[in-house]
Amino acid sequence: SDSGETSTSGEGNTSDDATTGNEEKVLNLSMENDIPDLNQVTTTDGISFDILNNIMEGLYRLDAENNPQPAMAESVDISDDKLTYTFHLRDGIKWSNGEDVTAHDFVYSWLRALHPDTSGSYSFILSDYIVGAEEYANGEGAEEEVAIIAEDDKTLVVEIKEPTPYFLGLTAFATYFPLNEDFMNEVGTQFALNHESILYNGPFVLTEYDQAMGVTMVKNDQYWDIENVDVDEVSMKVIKEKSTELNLYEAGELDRITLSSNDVNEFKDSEEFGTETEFTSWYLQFNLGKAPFDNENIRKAFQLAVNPEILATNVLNNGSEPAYSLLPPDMQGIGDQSFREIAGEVIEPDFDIAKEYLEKGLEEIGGELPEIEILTADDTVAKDGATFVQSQVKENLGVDISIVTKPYSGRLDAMREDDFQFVISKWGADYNDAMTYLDLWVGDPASAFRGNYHNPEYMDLVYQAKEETDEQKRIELLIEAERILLEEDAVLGPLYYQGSAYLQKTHIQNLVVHPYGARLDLKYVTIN
Amino acid sequence: MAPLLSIKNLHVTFNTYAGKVYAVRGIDLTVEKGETLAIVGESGSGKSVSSKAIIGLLPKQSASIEQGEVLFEGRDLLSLNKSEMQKIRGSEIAVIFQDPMTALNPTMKVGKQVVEGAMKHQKLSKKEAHHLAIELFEMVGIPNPEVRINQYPHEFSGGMRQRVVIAMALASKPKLLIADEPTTALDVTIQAQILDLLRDIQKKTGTSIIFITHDLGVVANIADSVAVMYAGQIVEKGKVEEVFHNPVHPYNWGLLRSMPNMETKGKLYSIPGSPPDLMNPPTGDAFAPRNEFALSIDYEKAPPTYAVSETHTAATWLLHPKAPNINYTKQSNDDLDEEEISAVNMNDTLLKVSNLKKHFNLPSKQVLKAVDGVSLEIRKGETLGLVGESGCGKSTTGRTLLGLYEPTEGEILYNNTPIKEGNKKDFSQKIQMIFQDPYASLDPRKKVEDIIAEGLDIHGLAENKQERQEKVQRLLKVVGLQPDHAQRFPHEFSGGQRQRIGIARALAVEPELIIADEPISALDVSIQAQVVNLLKELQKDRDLTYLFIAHDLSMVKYISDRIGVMYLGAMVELAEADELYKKPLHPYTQALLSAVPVPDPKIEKTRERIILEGGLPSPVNPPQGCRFRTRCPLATEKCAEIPQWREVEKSHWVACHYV
Amino acid sequence: MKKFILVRLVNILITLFLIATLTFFLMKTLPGSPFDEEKLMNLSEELRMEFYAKYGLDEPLHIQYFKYMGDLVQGDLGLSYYYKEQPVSSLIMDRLAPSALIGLQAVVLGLSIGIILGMVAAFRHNTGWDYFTMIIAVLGVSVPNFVLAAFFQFYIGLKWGILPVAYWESYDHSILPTIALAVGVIAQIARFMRNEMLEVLQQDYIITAQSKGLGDWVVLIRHAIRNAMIPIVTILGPVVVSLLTGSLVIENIFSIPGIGSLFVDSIKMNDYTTIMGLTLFYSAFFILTMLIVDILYGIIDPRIRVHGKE
Amino acid sequence: MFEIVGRKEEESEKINKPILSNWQDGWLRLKQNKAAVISLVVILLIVVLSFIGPYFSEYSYEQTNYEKVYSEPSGEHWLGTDKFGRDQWTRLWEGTRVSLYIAVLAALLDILIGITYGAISAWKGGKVDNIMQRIIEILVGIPNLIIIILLIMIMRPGIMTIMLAMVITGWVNMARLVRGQVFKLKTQEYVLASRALGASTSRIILGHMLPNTLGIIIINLMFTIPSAIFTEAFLSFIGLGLQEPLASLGVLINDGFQSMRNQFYLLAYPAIVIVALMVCFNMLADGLRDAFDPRMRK
Ligand SMILES: Nc1ncnc2c1ncn2[C@@H]1O[C@H](COP(=O)(O)OP(=O)(O)OP(=O)(O)O)[C@@H](O)[C@H]1O
Ligand SMILES: Nc1ncnc2c1ncn2[C@@H]1O[C@H](COP(=O)(O)OP(=O)(O)OP(=O)(O)O)[C@@H](O)[C@H]1O
Ligand SMILES: [Mg+2]
Ligand SMILES: [Mg+2]
Repeated sequence: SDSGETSTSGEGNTSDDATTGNEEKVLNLSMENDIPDLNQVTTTDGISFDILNNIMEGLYRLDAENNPQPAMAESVDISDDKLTYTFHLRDGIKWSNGEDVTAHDFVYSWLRALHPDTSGSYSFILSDYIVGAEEYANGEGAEEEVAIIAEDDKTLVVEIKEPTPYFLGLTAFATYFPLNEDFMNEVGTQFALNHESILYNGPFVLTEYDQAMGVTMVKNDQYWDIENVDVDEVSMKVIKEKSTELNLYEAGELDRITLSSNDVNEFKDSEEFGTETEFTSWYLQFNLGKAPFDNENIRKAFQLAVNPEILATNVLNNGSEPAYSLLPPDMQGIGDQSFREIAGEVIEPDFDIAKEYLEKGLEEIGGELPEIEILTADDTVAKDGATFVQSQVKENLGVDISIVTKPYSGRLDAMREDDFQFVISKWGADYNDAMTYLDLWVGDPASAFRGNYHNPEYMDLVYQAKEETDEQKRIELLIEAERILLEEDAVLGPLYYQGSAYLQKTHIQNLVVHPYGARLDLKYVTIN
Repeated sequence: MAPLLSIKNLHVTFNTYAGKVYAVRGIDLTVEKGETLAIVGESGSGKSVSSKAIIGLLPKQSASIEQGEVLFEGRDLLSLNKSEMQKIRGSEIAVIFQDPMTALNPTMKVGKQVVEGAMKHQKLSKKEAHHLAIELFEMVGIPNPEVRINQYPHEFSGGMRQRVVIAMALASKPKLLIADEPTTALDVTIQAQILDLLRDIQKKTGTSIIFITHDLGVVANIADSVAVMYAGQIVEKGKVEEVFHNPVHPYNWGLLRSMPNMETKGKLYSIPGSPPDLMNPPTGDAFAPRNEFALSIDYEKAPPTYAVSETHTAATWLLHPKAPNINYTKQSNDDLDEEEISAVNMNDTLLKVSNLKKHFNLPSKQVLKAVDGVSLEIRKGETLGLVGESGCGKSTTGRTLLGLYEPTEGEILYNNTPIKEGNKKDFSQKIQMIFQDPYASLDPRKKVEDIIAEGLDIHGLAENKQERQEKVQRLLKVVGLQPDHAQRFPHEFSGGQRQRIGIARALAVEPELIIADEPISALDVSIQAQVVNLLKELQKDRDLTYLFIAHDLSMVKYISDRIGVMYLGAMVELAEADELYKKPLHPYTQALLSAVPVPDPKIEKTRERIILEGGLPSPVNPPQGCRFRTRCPLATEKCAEIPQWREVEKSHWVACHYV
Repeated sequence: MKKFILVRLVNILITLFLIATLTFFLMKTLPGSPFDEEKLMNLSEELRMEFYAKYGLDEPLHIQYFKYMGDLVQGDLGLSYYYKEQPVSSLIMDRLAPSALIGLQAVVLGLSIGIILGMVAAFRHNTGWDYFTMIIAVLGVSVPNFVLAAFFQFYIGLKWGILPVAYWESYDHSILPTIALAVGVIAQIARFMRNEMLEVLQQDYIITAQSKGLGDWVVLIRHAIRNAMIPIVTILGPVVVSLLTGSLVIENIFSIPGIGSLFVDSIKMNDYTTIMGLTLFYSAFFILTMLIVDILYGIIDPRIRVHGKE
Repeated sequence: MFEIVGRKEEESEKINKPILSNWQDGWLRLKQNKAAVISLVVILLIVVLSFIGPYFSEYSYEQTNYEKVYSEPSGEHWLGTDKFGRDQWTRLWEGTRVSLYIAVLAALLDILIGITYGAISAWKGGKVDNIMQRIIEILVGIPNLIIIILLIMIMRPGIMTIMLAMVITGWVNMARLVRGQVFKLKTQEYVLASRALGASTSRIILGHMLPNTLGIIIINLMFTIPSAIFTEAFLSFIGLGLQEPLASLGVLINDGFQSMRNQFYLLAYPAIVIVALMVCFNMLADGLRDAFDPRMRK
C-alpha cells in the first residue's frame, strides 16, 4: 500500500460531485498489538473488536454518544414485560457480495455463537439473556428452544429472560453480528483467516489483512448508509512501541495515536491533544480469605491510605481519572443522568482515619501484620500502580509491602488459585450498565478472583435489581450494592478509571471511540 | 668484484620485560656470489637473529637494529622501505627457517604455500605455478608430488615438512639463500640428500648460501667458508679448511674438540662453563671466563679482529703479537680420561616390549600404522639408541612406552609389571621423556622456573619454595643455563636453550628411565657434549636408563650400549653399538651409516655414499613383506615375504632375507 | 563424511525429540491457559473445563502429549490457540521472512565489518585504529540495542528523513533494523577477531609468509584470517540463530512482523501449539547451524578433520 | 696484560633480579599500561560510589515525592527525579551496585560452570563430549522464557531467580568456546609433556589449558557481563527481575528509555555509567590479557 503518503490535505467537501479536491480520503491509524482473531464468534480481544465494528454491523450501532441507534434493524418493538424484542430489518441491507442480509443470518450467527462446538468465550453475552440459550450452550437444550426466531426475512423475534434495559446496546456488540450461512459453508475452516474469507456488512470492507501487520479497509459500496461514510480508505497498522507510534505520527504517517504518559506533558497544550476515559476501572482487590485482609479494618485502612488523585494525575498522567467508586463516571444511570451523578462518590481517602482503622485492625488480629505482598501483572501501567500503592502504604500507614509481578496470565492464575493477599486488578464494562460490574461479586462465596467475597445482603440487592422493571428502584438497589461492596465491606480499593491521552491531526473529526465493548467507530469520521 | 652481501657492524637488541638483550653485537660478514658461508656457533649466539635481520623480519615490537649496514648488491637493506623490501624477500633472498613444525601455515595446502612467493614475484599463472610446485617437490625429493602438493602440513612428517620449506625457499631461484639449520630435524640419509641438493642447486644457479648449523660435519660437507659466532659476535672466520685445520680462536678449538666421531669413547670434551648472559654482556672478551688460555686483558677489553691470512680472521687477544703462543693441536677425545662405563648387567631387564603396535585411525577411515610390531628390551642402566629415517615411528614408539598413546596391541612390562591404563600414573615419575620439539613442548605462558618445577610440584618433591627454587637453579646449571633464565618465558630463548629447558624438566623428577626423543638435535656441539656428558654422568650416578632416539649416528654410537634401527614402523636391526657400526647387516643400516657426515672437509668432500632412492613409503599402505624392499639395492622377489626377526649372532638381531 | 552427517542427523532427531518432550511438559506447567482473559474468569469452574475440553486440554497430560507427538510425526504442528484457527506452520512461515531477511543482512554486515575491523585493529595493534575499533566494539555491546534503535529511528528516520521511520513495506524499511541488529554482531566479531589475529600474527608461519615477500595485506588475508576464524565460527552459530530467529526488541521498535515477537507473545499467551512449533523450529535451526559450524571447522582447519576421530 | 690467567668462575651465577611470581610479574606489566590503570581506577571509583554514593544525598532510593515528579537535575536532586519523584542520584548508585553484583555473579557462573563444562567436554572427548554437547543443545533448544516464567512460579522474583535463570543457559557460550580451545590445546606437545610428568587432568586443565585460553575467556567475559546486566533488565521488564522499588542499571535504562524523549537525563546517566563500566572492563581486560601473555608487549 502507499500509506507512506500522508492523509489528504484536501479541503474538499464530503459530497462526491464536482469539487476541487477529489483525492482519496485516507485515514491512518495504529493498533498496539497483533490481530488475534477476526472470527466475530470466538474473538475476545479489543483489537479484533475495533476492526470488526467497522466491517460488520449488528441490529443496532452505537452513536457518538454511546446510544444504540438502529442499524441493520430499522426499528424494534419491545413487549410490555420488556422480555420480547421484535426487530424489523431495514430494506436494502446487503452483504458485500450483494446478497441481502436477512433475519436468518442473525439466527444462524447467534446460534453459532452459542453452540458448544463453535462458540467462544463471549457466548455468555448471548446466553445470559436469551431464553433457552444457556441450556443450548451447555449442550443440554435443543436448538428449537432457543428463543431467536426469524419470522420472515425481515423480522427477528428474540425473547429474553429478565428485563434488560441495555439489551439494545448489546445488539451492537460483535457477538451479535450476523453471518451468512452459505458463505460460511463455502469458506469452512478458512473463515476469517484472510480478507477474502469474510463477508462484510459494515461501512468498510477489508482489502488487506495480515495479523502481524494490520489491515487496510475501504468503503463498502454495498453499505446501506454509504452516503454518510466520508473516508475512502483506512489503514490500521500494528505498531507495538509507543515511541515508534509517536515518531510515525510526527512523520505524518499516522493520523491518530495514543500517547504514553511520559510524552503527555510535551503535547498537553497542543490542539491535537485530547484525552478520553473508558469504562474500565482499576482497583485493589483484597482477598478476604487471606490474612491480614480477612480483617475488615485492615482492608479499610489500606483502602483509605491510597490517594487515587496522585496516581492519576502525577504518576499515570494519561487522561485516567482518579476513582473513588467502582463504576466509571459516565456509565448510564437513568435518562440523561449517569449512575455516578445519581450515586455520588463512595470512598473518600483519609490518611488519619486509615491509621485509626489500622490500629483497630491490628488490635483485632493481635498486634502484628504478617508480611504483605501486592500482586500485579507485568505491564508498565499495572506495575506503576503497584509501586504507587507500595509508596502510599509506606508513607501513610508506615507499612512495608513488597511487590510480586507476574505475567498477565500468571496474575490471573495466581488469583484463581487463591494465591494472593491483594492485587491490582481491573474490570472493563461489556455494556453500558452498572450490572456489568456489580454482578461480579455475587457468589457464595464469590470466586477467589473476586476476593472470596460473600455477603447475602449484597447478593440479594443484585438479584432484586435484576428482576426489577422500575428503573428508579433498580438504580437505587444497585447504588446500595456498590456502597456495601466498597464502604461497608471494603472489598475493593478504587484506584482510577482508565483513560488515554491521544494526539489526533486536526483535520480528522468525529472519530468516535466508545468507552466499552467494540470501541473504535469509523463510520462517522470526516476528513477536512 | 663486490660481494653479494656484506654486513657491517650489525647490532641487534631485544626489549624484554626482564631487560634489554644484546643479541647481536657488531658482526661483519661478507658473502660472495656462489659462495656457501656456514655460520656455526654456540646456541643462542645470535645466528638466527642475524639472519632475520638481513631480510628485516625481526619481531617488530621488541627487536631493534641499533647500528649497522646490510649491503645487498650494494643497496643497504636496512634503509629500504617496506615494499622495496618485499620485492627482495622471497625473490632475491630466500630463507629457510629453523623450525619446520611451525613454519608452515596449518590451514593452507603445501603446494600453494611453496609457490605463492614465486607467483607473486614472477607473475606465474596458476598452471605454471602448479608445474613449478611439482618440479620443486621432485627436486627436494618428495615422492608423489601430484598428490602431495594438495595436502596440508600436518599430513607430513618433520623431515618432509623441512623439505617443503626448502622447496619454498628455492621457488624463485634466489640469489641468496639463508638456511637456518635446514637439516637439523632430518635424519642422516635425508640430510645427505638435501646437502647434495643444495650443492646441486648452487652449481646450477650460482646461488649464494648462508648455512646456519651446529653440525660441523655438515659444515665440512657443504661450506666454502665458515664464520664462528659466540655471544653475538663473530670470533673467527675463514675458508672452511682454515677454520677446521688451523683454528686460532680458543672457542673454535673447543668446538672442534667437542665433536665425537665414530671412534669416540669415554667422556666427551666440552667447553666448561656456560655462555654469557646477553642482557649484561661482558666488557672484555665474552669467551674469557670459559677460556683456559684467557689473558688478563681478555677480562678488560674486547679483542680486535686480527687477520691470520687474507681470508682468515679471528677476534682474540691470543693473536696479539705480545701474547703467548699456544700450540693447538687437534686433540683426540680418546686422550681424555678414558673412563669405562660400568658394565651393564645384561640380565636385569627394566623394560620389555613385545610386539608393540600403535595404529592411528585417520578420518579417511584409513589406518596409519605408525608402529607395527616392535619388540625390544631395555636393560637396567643401559642406553638403547633408536635410529631411523624421519617418520619411521621413533617418537611414536617412545610416546607409547611412556603411556602417552594407548598401544593398539602389545605389552609393555616395566620391572615385570605390565603398564596399563589403570596404573600409568605410578610410572610417570619413573619414566620420563625429553621431547623432540623443544618449542612446542614448552607452555608459552609459563616461566622456565615453573616449567622445570612442574614435575617437582606434581610429585611433591620440593618441600617448600626455597627448595623448589634451589632445585630449579641446580637443574638450570646442570643443563648449562643461567640462573636468571628461570624468570624468562620460552619464546625468549634460542632453539638450543629451549631444548635444555626440556632436559631439565625431565631430570627434575629424578626418573629411572628417560626416553630422550632427539634431545640434542637442536644443540650446538659443545652443548651437545655437555648434555651427553651430563646424561652419562647422571646415568652413572643415578643408575639411569635411556632410550635415546636420535639421527646423529656418531652421537648415538657414542652414547649407546646397543642400537636399534627402525624402518617404517618396524625394527630392522638391533645390536651392540660397536658391532652394529663395524658389521651393519641390514642394507638400510648400511645406507644410514654411509651417510654420516664427518667433520673434516677433506674427507667429507670426497666421500662416497649409498644414496637411497625415493622416499619413505606411506605408513598407511606399507609395502608387503619386507618393508624396505622398495628402496633396497638387494631387493628380489623373495622380499615380498616378511623377513623373520632373528638373532643372527649373539645379541645381534636383524630382519632381512639376505643375512 | 556422508556417514558422519547421517549419524549427526539421527542425533539431531533424538535431540529434537528430547527438546520437544521437555518443552511440552515445561510449557504445560506454565501458569494459566491459552484462554486466560479477565472475562473468562467469570466462568464457573465447570464451564471453564468444558471450554478446555473443546481443545482437548482437559485430558491427562500424557494423553495430550502422545496426541501431540502423533500429529507431529505426521508433520502436523496443529492450530494456534491465540491466533485462532491459524495453522502454526503457516504462522511461523509468515513471520519468518522478515526476521530472516533482517537477520541475514545483519549477519552478513556484522560479519564482514566485524572481521575487517578486528583485522585492522590487530594489524595496527596499539594505534589509533586499534583504539577506534575497540571503542566501537565496546559501545556496540554496552549500549542496549533498543536505545540504539530508538536513536536511529528518531534521527535517521524522523529528523533527517533518510530512511523510513518504521514498519515493513519496502526494502528501505529493512535497513535501519538491520543496522541496529548488526552493531552488536560487529562488536562481538571485531573483538574476537582482533584477539585471534593477535595470536595468529605471532606465529612462525606468518614470518615465513613474510619472508616470501608477500605484502602485508596478502599475508593477512591469505594466511592469518583463516587461522583466526576458528573461534569466530564457534560464536557465529548462536549469533546466526539468534539473529535469524528475530529480536523481539528490534522488531517491536521498527514494527516488523517478525518471529521474535511471536515467540515472546506465544509464551506469554500460553499459545501451546505455537510455542511448540517455534521451539522445534528454533532448535532444529540451532542444531543444524551447529552441524554446519562443525563442518565449517573441518573446512577451515584441516587438522580438526584428523582430531575429529582420534 | 698478556699473561694467561685462565678460566674464571662466572660472576653471573648470582641472580640480579628479584624473583617475581607470575602474579607480581603480571601486575608489574599491567601497571605500565596506562589505559588499563585508568580503567581500574574508574571501576574502583564506580564501585566505591555504588556503596557510598547514596549517602551523599538526603533521599533514600525508594522515597517518593509526588510533588517532584520528573524534575530535571538540579541542586536539590542532582540527577533529577523519575515519575515517582524518586531521587535519581541515589537510585543510580543503588542500581549500579545491584548490577555489579549481578555482573559478578554472572561472571562467576560463566567461569565456574562454563569453563568446567567446556573443558571437561573437550578433554574427555568422544562419547562424553557427544553427550555433553547434546545436553547443551537441549538446554539451548528449550525456550529460555518458558523456564524463566516457570521459575517465578516456583520462586519469588528477585536476584536469586535472576541468578537461576542465568545458571540455566548463561554459560553455554563460554563452554563452547573453551571446548574449542581445549580441543586445540589437547594435542599440543606441552600438554603431552605435562602428562608425561604424571600431571592429573585437573592440573593440566588448570595449569596449562586455562592460561592459554585466558585471552578468549577474558573476552567472552566482556560479553557475559553486559549481557547479564541486560538480561536482568529484560527479566525485570517482563516482571521476573528485580521488584520495585529496587533498581538496577538495566531497570533504570529501561525506564529511561520509556521517557527518553522528554526526560533524556533519566536514560543518560545510567547509560553513561554502564558504558563507562564496559569501556573500563574492556580496557582492563585487554590490559590483563596482555600482561599475562608473555609474548605480548608494547
Ligand atoms: N624475541 C626475542 N626476545 C628476546 N630475546 C630473544 C628473542 N629472540 C632471540 N632472543 C635472544 O637472542 C639471542 C640470540 O638468539 P638466536 O635465536 O639468534 O640464537 P641462535 O644462534 O640461532 O641459537 P640456536 O642455535 O640455538 O638456534 C639468544 O640469547 C636469545 O635468547
Ligand atoms: N597423532 C597422530 N595421528 C596420526 N598420525 C600420526 C600421529 N603421530 C604420528 N603420526 C604418523 O606416524 C608416523 C610416525 O611418526 P613419528 O613422529 O613417530 O616419526 P619419527 O620417527 O619420530 O620421525 P621424526 O624423526 O621426523 O621425528 C608418521 O607418518 C606420522 O605422520
Ligand atoms: Mg637459531
Ligand atoms: Mg620424532
